[in-house]
Amino acid sequence: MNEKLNLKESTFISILKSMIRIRFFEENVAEIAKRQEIQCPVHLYIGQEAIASSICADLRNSDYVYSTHRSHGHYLAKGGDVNKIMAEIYCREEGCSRGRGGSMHVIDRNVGFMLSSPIVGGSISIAVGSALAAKMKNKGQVSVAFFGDGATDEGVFYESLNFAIVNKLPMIFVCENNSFSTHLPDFLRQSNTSVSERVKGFNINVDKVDGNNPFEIYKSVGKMIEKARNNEGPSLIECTTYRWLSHVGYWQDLDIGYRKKVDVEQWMNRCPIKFLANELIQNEVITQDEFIKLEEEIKNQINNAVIFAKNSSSPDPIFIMEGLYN
Amino acid sequence: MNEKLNLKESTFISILKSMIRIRFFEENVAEIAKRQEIQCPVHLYIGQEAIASSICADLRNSDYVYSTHRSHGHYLAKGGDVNKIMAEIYCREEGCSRGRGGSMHVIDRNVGFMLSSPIVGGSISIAVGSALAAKMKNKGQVSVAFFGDGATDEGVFYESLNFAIVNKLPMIFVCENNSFSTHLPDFLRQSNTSVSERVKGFNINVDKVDGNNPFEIYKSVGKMIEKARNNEGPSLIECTTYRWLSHVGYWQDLDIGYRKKVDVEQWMNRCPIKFLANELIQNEVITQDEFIKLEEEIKNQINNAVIFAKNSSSPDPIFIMEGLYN
Amino acid sequence: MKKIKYSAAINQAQHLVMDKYESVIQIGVGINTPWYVGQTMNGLLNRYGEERMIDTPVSENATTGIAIGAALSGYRPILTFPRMDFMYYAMDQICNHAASLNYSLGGNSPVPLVIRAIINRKGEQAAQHSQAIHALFMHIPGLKVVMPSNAYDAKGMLIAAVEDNNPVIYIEDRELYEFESEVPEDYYTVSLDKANVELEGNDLTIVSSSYMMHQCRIAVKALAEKKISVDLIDLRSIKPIDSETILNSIRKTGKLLVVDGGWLTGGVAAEIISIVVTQGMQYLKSNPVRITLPDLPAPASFVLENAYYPDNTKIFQSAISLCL
Amino acid sequence: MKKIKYSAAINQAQHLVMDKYESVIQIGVGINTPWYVGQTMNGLLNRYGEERMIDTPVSENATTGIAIGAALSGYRPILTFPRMDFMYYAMDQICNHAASLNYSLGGNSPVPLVIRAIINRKGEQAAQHSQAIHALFMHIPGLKVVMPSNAYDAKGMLIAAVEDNNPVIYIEDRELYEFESEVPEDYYTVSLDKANVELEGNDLTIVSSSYMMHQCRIAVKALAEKKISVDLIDLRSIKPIDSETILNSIRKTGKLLVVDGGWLTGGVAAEIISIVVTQGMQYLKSNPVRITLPDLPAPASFVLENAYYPDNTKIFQSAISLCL
Ligand SMILES: Cc1ncc(C[n+]2csc(CCOP(=O)(O)OP(=O)(O)O)c2C)c(N)n1
Ligand SMILES: Cc1ncc(C[n+]2csc(CCOP(=O)(O)OP(=O)(O)O)c2C)c(N)n1
Ligand SMILES: [Mg+2]
Ligand SMILES: [Mg+2]
Repeated sequence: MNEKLNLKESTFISILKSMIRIRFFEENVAEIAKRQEIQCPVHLYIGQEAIASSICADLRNSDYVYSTHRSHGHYLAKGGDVNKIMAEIYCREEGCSRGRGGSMHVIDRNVGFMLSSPIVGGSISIAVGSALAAKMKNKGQVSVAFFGDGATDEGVFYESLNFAIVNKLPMIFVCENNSFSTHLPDFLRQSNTSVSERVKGFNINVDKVDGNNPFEIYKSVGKMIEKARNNEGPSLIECTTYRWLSHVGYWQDLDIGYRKKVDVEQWMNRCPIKFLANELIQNEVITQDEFIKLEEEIKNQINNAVIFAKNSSSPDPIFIMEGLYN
Repeated sequence: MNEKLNLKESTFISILKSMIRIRFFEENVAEIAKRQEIQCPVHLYIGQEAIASSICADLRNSDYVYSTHRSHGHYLAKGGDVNKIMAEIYCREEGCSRGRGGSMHVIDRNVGFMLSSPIVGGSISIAVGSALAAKMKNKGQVSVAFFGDGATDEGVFYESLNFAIVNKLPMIFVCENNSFSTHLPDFLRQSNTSVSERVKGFNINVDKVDGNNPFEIYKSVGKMIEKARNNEGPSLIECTTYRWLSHVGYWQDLDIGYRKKVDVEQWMNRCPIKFLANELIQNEVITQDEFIKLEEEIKNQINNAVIFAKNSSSPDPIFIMEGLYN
Repeated sequence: MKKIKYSAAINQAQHLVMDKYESVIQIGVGINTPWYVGQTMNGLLNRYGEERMIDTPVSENATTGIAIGAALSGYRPILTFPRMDFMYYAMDQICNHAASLNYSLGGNSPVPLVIRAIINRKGEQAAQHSQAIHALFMHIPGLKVVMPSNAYDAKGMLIAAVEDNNPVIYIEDRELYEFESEVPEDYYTVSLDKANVELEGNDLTIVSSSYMMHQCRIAVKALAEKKISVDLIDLRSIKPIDSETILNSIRKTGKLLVVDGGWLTGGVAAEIISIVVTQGMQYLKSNPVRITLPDLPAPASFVLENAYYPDNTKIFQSAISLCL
Repeated sequence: MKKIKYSAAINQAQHLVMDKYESVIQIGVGINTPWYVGQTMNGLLNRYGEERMIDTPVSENATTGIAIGAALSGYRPILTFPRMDFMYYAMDQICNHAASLNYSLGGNSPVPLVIRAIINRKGEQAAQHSQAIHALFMHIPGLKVVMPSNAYDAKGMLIAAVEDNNPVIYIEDRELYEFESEVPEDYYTVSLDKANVELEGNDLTIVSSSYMMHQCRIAVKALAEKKISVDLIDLRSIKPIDSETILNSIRKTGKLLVVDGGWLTGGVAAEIISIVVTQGMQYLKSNPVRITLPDLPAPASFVLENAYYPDNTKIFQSAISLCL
């Protein structure tokens, strides 16, 4: 226990590791996309790493996690296999979905990462179904749905919310509010741009936190997880954040005119990794050297994942029908 | 202007007339359904007459109204042709929808009654489309969607609400909260049984009124209509009420066990027609004799409508395809 | 063997699977009231309680996703739509998710979900409350779609659907609920991919399913009196389709009449005919014929309904012309 | 005449109708960004402003209802779905409402709505971002469904669709956007219910539409070298289907190959074949053949995609076998 931070040290080292892993992973994916080594569209998570990493920090392998088109960060944070997701982005047979799904359809059931759906709002209700299952099994599992602010424009979000509350399900709704649905800013789409305020009338436990601050997120979701495990019903956490890159792909879409360079820069100054690393170093949880070593280790891991992916085989068209039925 | 009531007399006489017309109409439909003169399923409005009548009192023919499976009251209150809707319930060629639609698909575009949809939540977004049109035409029209508490369980309700607010449309959402979605009471379905409270976070002007009290409804919706006509955006009015008869059909489904006899009786004691008639008589807006005469007149009108409907012809199967395309 | 109603057979099947598998749960709008589902749910709520019999708000889209999520998490949900018309709200979950998840995720995420979809034809209920849209689901890869025509199959196929690891759209027609046939009391399954040659004959093959089978049976009796003997094939499953059984029959009779309760264009009848002529047109002695609904939303008036819904007379007449 | 791209033709059509009719408005997710709709919306926002170019939240269901409501209230909206896959969310409004409202309401409530539905095939986008589900809409009475294959038709049919008083599903394939053909600059319409005999020949009839027409054109050239002359029919509309044009061709060639970009079972190819054999099987000299996608969700890997999407080689080979 670090007294100044008043939080478990090991946890925050894990969160830091997770964030760095996601950052390097995504930077690598950006590289290979730029080099056109992959065709598969990729929605990168850079800038939002604190959210997945802090939310998943205390989740168990038996807990369920559901994700979206922007899936890589959630997958890695939940402990998904870095080789298998990299191979999937390359659409290879050794990929987590055998090359059938690509970046937007990833899975690692060993660690409770159930699926990602590229249909906006598509996985929220499915996550609630896992929460229903969890409640029936009564073994303290929780189900977590990650989704963006855009997904709250789909009616199914409200249906799902209502059902989870009425049935007091062990469900955590995690809204990553980066204020954009592709090119469209929140105020052009939403009557109340704060999701947590908008849904207060549903009588659900909500919190709104700085999505670039792992301490805030971790603390808030911790209470929610406890509530859920104690059969005290669902919660919604709204994490305000920003995506650094374009909606899809590796570039920094400043040319299209929907967002300003200064906004991006301001948010980049609020880099969640730098923030957490500084805090941990200043509070002597880790040293600068340890941090650098940690980065090296993870860099290696990601490089190896790329090698793994490239060495993986392409799916054999003879088996194209495999997996249609079970 | 009646001083005691502080409201326009003629308006409330009109509202009373409208309520009586709906009541007699529905009682007649119940009769013919009981006698199996019609096969078409009917969802009767008895008990809820104050809502449609008060909401529509100051609407113009150029204003749009949209309705649900429980359509008759809305249709008549907006000034729809009583003969044509009766003939439609009989599924006759002279019916407002030429016998193609029946009770749940009624229309009278001359008075701005656009359509009813038996799909729960099905007409709300369409109504918002008319509000969008109204805003673009900029002639002070408003669009009104009637719907039940059950319809707020459909996600499309929230999508529609959000769009109307973001675009500041001249739209009035009228939720008739009779606490039931067929057999299922609100508390088994909804995390917050008050619709107006549930949606407050959307930043919409809301009000909750006694749906059996025409004075309250009229006053509240009057302000909403004014706002809408002045381009000040949409509102939602929640009217608490109760349906006296079964969800569908003419009987009083007390046997099925989903509601108690005492509840029905209590609500019947709060009959909106008796209430308004008493108020108007006591405040000397009308006399008892005038009231009785009024009832007679309307009874006649309805009887004539039944005669009209029965004398109408059945659609000719030769023309069955007519109306498929326009 | 005891004769029981089609609706009772569905009820029996559900009692048996809920008894046998703790993992079977039920969910849907109105599943706990006879208003929506006739007698098919009798006794289930009392016996298995609200935890396993979840009557939902009208949130078809989320409810379907919830059923999928439960299916991915160890349960075998039965999701009921009291009318097929309401399924449009849930198409994203049915077609984008339930149908393709397992494939997109590499084959190890089975969705053992049964969707009971009920057709409500006639009764002056009009376009939005009368639809038979089974052909839409037939088009979606990853789904199985069955539509039993009698109590025996209704029971056996529902049990098989629950035991299957894939999403199965199980289609009932309310018009069938009162029809009786012999049904064993015990647990049995009927395969989800085999058509049934209900009657054998030599002059004509009639292929049909669900409620239209009932109309076909009447027509076939009348045809027998005219000395026309019919191979009457009950499809039972429209995805996958048992092509072999149909082609075998065509080889024998050389004539094909397809009777389907849905719309004409892009319907089941078109698919059956296509299968036959792409694989065995040489066996056909005359143009195949399809009897379906016209391409028209259901009208309300029963006078129009009578013109809209094809019946045994129409089948009889078509068969006669085909065999002349 | 100038050659322009398919996407430019759509763009031109939209400028012309928005210019001519104040009542034309546009609505949909992403209509004001080239990310979603390529170059098809160029200049429209600048010229007609946000009031007539409404970029919406991802609320496909409500947005469709809103477009219907505007259509009922004097406007002629064009509603765009940047991917057909997203239409599942809006099926209730498309199928339960837009399609049948006019009929259910007695015939005086036209819904002059155009739905631009864009197919995005290939690119390792996988099952939920690659669908071509035109066959689903073909099945729904009250809709018109068109899928132009070239820039000329794309422009003329979009204008005709906007002028039509019924809901028209106007299907584009992004693969076509870059293809050029000669297109007059002025305002013209192409009928929504006529197929186009793009090439005349005697040995074989090929019926196709949209992007698959492009593959057929390549195959037909190769076939010509093998002295096989093809009647190449571009369906253009799949609801209604121009049966007469197809049957006329079959009378001449006696052979039928249908090439469709959707799934096999219950698809457009089945319908075309059914129309031909129920009305004129006698003209066919051999079993008709269909080339479609297999009954499988789209895989991601481009290696699998190459096996999944049929191309001109497959068409060529099928045609050769048919004509041997
Ligand atoms: C049903 C549906 N409509 C539209 C899209 C296109 N689309 C992909 S991502 C996206 C925006 C999502 O925004 P948000 O949920 O906030 O997630 P973010 O991209 O910001 O992480 C849209 C509209 C889609 N994938 N699915
Ligand atoms: C999409 C859909 N699902 C289910 C139904 C069946 N249904 C008809 S009315 C109704 C309840 C509606 O309740 P509410 O909106 O409160 O209206 P009320 O009947 O109380 O007037 C239901 C579930 C339907 N018509 N449409
Ligand atoms: Mg966002
Ligand atoms: Mg209600």
